[in-house]
Amino acid sequence: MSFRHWVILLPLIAALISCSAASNDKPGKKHTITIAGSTSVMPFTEKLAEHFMVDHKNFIVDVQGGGSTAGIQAVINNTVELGMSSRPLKNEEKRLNTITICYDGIAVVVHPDNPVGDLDLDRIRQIFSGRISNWRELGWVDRRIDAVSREEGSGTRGAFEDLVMKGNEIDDGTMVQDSNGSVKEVVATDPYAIGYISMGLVDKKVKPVAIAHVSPSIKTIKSGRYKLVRPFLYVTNGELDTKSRRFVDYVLSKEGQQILRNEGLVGFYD
Amino acid sequence: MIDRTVLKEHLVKWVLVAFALSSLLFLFLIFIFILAEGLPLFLKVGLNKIIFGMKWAPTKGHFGIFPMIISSFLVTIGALIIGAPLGLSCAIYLSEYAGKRTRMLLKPAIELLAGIPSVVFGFLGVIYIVPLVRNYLGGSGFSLISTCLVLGVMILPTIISISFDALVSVPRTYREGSAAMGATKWQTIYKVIIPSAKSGILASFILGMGRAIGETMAVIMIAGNALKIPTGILDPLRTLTGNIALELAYATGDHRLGLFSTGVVLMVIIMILNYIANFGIKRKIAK
Amino acid sequence: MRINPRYINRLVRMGLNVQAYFTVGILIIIVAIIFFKGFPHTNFAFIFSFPEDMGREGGIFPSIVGTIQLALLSILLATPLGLGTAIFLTEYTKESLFTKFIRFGVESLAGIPSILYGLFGFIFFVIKLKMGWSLLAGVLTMTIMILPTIIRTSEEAIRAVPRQLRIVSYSLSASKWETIKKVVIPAAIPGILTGIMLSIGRAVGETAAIIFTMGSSLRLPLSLMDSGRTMAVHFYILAREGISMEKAYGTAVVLVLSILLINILAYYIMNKAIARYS
Amino acid sequence: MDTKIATDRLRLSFGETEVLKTISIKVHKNTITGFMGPSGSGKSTLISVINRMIDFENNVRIEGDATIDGTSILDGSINPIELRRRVGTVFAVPIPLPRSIFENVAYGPRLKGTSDRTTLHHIVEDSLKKAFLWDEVKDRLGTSALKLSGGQQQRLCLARTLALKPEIILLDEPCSGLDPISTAKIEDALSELKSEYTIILVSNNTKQIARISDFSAFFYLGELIEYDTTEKVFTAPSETKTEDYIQGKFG
Repeated sequence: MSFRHWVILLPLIAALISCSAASNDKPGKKHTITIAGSTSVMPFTEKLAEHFMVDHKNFIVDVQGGGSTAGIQAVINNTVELGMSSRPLKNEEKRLNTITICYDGIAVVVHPDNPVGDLDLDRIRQIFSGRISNWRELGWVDRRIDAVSREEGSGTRGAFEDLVMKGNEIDDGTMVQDSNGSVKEVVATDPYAIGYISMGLVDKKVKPVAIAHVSPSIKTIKSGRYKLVRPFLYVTNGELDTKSRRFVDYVLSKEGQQILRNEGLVGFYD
Repeated sequence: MIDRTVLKEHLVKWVLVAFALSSLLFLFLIFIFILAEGLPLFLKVGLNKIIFGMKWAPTKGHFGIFPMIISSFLVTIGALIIGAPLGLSCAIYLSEYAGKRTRMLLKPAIELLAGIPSVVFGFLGVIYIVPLVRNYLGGSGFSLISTCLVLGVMILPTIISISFDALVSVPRTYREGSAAMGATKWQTIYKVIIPSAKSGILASFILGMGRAIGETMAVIMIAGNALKIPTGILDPLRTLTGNIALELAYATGDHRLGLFSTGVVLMVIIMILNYIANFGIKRKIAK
Repeated sequence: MRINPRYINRLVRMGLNVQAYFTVGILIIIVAIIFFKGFPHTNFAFIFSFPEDMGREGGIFPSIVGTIQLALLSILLATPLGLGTAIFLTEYTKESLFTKFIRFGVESLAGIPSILYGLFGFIFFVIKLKMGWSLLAGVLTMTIMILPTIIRTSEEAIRAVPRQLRIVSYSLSASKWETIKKVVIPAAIPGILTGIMLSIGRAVGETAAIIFTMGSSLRLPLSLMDSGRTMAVHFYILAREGISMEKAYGTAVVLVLSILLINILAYYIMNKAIARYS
Repeated sequence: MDTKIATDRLRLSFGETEVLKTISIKVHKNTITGFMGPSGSGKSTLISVINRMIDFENNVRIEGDATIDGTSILDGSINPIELRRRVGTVFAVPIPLPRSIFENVAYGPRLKGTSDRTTLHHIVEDSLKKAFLWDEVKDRLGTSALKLSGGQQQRLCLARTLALKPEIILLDEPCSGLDPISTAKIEDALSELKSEYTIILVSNNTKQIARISDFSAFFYLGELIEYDTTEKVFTAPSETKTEDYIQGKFG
């Protein structure tokens, strides 16, 4: 065989090997559960899946992002078994089943160096609608406020609009990022930024702001004093099939809920 | 025996026809699909309200993308302001001043720059350019100026390699003729070489613009993606490409159609630029 | 006041020098930053182990495999299609309005931003054809994306083959296809290969079109219907979500190194081709 | 003598321009026939009808007929590929294919389906010997044909044509770019070959035609002016144009 033939054949062989690896996997024995949707719910579902697969060796849980809407869409199309949503279903989606797995607080976050530590909902509303645009108005330096929001259609944004904006529009000059992680990253690097993210993602890189003297925490959410809370949902088309039921049962079990609690979320039973 | 070769020829021809048709089908599918998904909204909402509309809130029925069109052009022109002089001087240096060995070393090095994935540029922009702008110029750093700086670097390889080709293809006799009349090297370049390579240089700028206007991931990392038309170089902004990439995953119904309309506008702009660069200008060179 | 033109000449020369080296300096700085920051985190284990905790720990093995799968499969699809189209356009059609139309289409599509391919691929393959985020949807999208490049480079390479070679082959009783197979394609192969290498580079470096079609699952894609991440997507997510800067730099090193390698290979092939015909 | 190739009132035009004006000629078997005439006389076009390479030109209109062994070669049922196995061609400029010497010569036989290595080797050796090239290249059959000198390349092209085992060999000014020594070698080869083949030699070089051809035809502006034995044409031409051409008054 000449060199030319090899040039053509080698990639072919390599590709075949890499693809046929699947068939060596005894597909009959493995159950694959595909989950897609909200990028807010995704990291926690991934954690759950990692733990789940340790105990359930014959299961593969495939977790993908895409956003609440795309996840719900995928459930309707039956391309995934479970959808993840960080917003309540819209009217036309109501025929789907929902399973609340936990509750998540939305934390308003600023840079750790920012001395502003307490705002009320009104102030936050004014910041995001552009009526307050300088940190001096909040008792800090004379510097423009770099507000960061999520993109149109995001579940977190939807919840934030419902819970905080209450009919006021988010200003067009507000920066927009397309995931919790990137909002956090902007706030973590820009000392003059303010944004809102899922409470479970808050760590030492950003500082959560107390809202009317109530800091976001599992305790304040449980007691009902912290108001920026939304449910995390799994969505299915009709009844759960047996393999997905195994996973959902695990998520709602003591062990699963403890994992979510460790991540800073509020359990379904709390 | 004869019949077999004739048969084989026909078979091959039809296989090739099938290949050509399916790849053309593939290619036109994307054109037609984007148009088919994007145009209905223009009819429903109105061309004016989309192209000249100031408000983008697709879940509430506003589909104005005027600010993004303006922002796309702003970053593109900004990138050109940074990239064009640098790129052109680099091309002039390479074609007129550099020795053969320098050229052999620099040309591929610059072409390698074109191969570095745009996300890497975006990432370095976020890590180095954005804080620099924030600390020394003010604002959040996610801004027009940061975006232009990064895009300006990203379009350098395009500008350099295409204008280099244009400069090199200027006939030697022009240079010799000019030198024979006592012109210095710079006078020759300025008065003879650049004018005769003008079309190629212009094409390189336009193709560079095409690359800048089409860039997506690097831009959403750096631009801040605010919906307003920026009023200063430190304001954040959202481009047409950024709009699609940010909202695609979440969009349904009219919102999704709105993104396709954004895509249609983007496609039209790019095609006009390509047409100018490839057909308008190349034809001039041919003359 | 008139300044001596010789003086201007020297000044310009200096200015151009500075700008040229400044430009090259940018390249060196970019590569240097990535390598300095990334090399300490790049080692054998990093390349061959699986990511843990969303990529905060562990390696990038699945994304390397995903990248290779995506690039190879889309090249395998796009090369015959693109080469076949190029052969058809150059050898089987006469220059007409139809071919001009096709060429304009191919030319325009070559310049279309990748996000539009992502938009198309996501709605068409992922949603309308119900493929979901999958290697298949990614490969198909990438195939369409690199097709114009392959068609254009192959067409140019085939056109550059001297007409006399074809005539000689015909005179020796070769049929059209035999001539194409035995004379035209072998003579054009360096140009065709360069196009293929460029396309591989594009597939490896692409993010916008891939993230919406192949998805971003961290698992090793084992079948065409599995979702997966390429290195570029993995890097994008690590960097943008601030998951781990060390791992992001490490991924960038592997990514940039592979792109450099592909480019150097393409350059080498091209030079060989030039040497062969001059 | 047997007629190998014949044309009957053959007319050919490219678009509006008539290149061949009613040509009728009979070429005899196992002879060398020289076609001469100034450029634009139509001699090269005529041979491109015989090997059907004319198929690759655009806007061609042909009337009349051309036959080999009495069978029409312009008929639609004729397979031009099959025909070109019977009619070999050597062009003015030597154009080796960009592959080895061996593979250049083996190109035709391989196309016919011969793939056995020893058979191929025999054909290659035989053809190269007939073209007077074997001794010069026998030790480097694997090297690129592009490395040969111009004269060697032209003999390689001749060998490549011989390897097809044709009945007819058409040579279109094969020595126009060659030095006298290479020319002599090719002429020697041709003289040896005529016992097996029917050869048409197109040339502007009247001395060469006189040296090696048995019959000579003189073309001028698409017309066949004179056709007879070489001896007759060169010693007692019946047309003044022929005489002027042979004496170098134009051309």
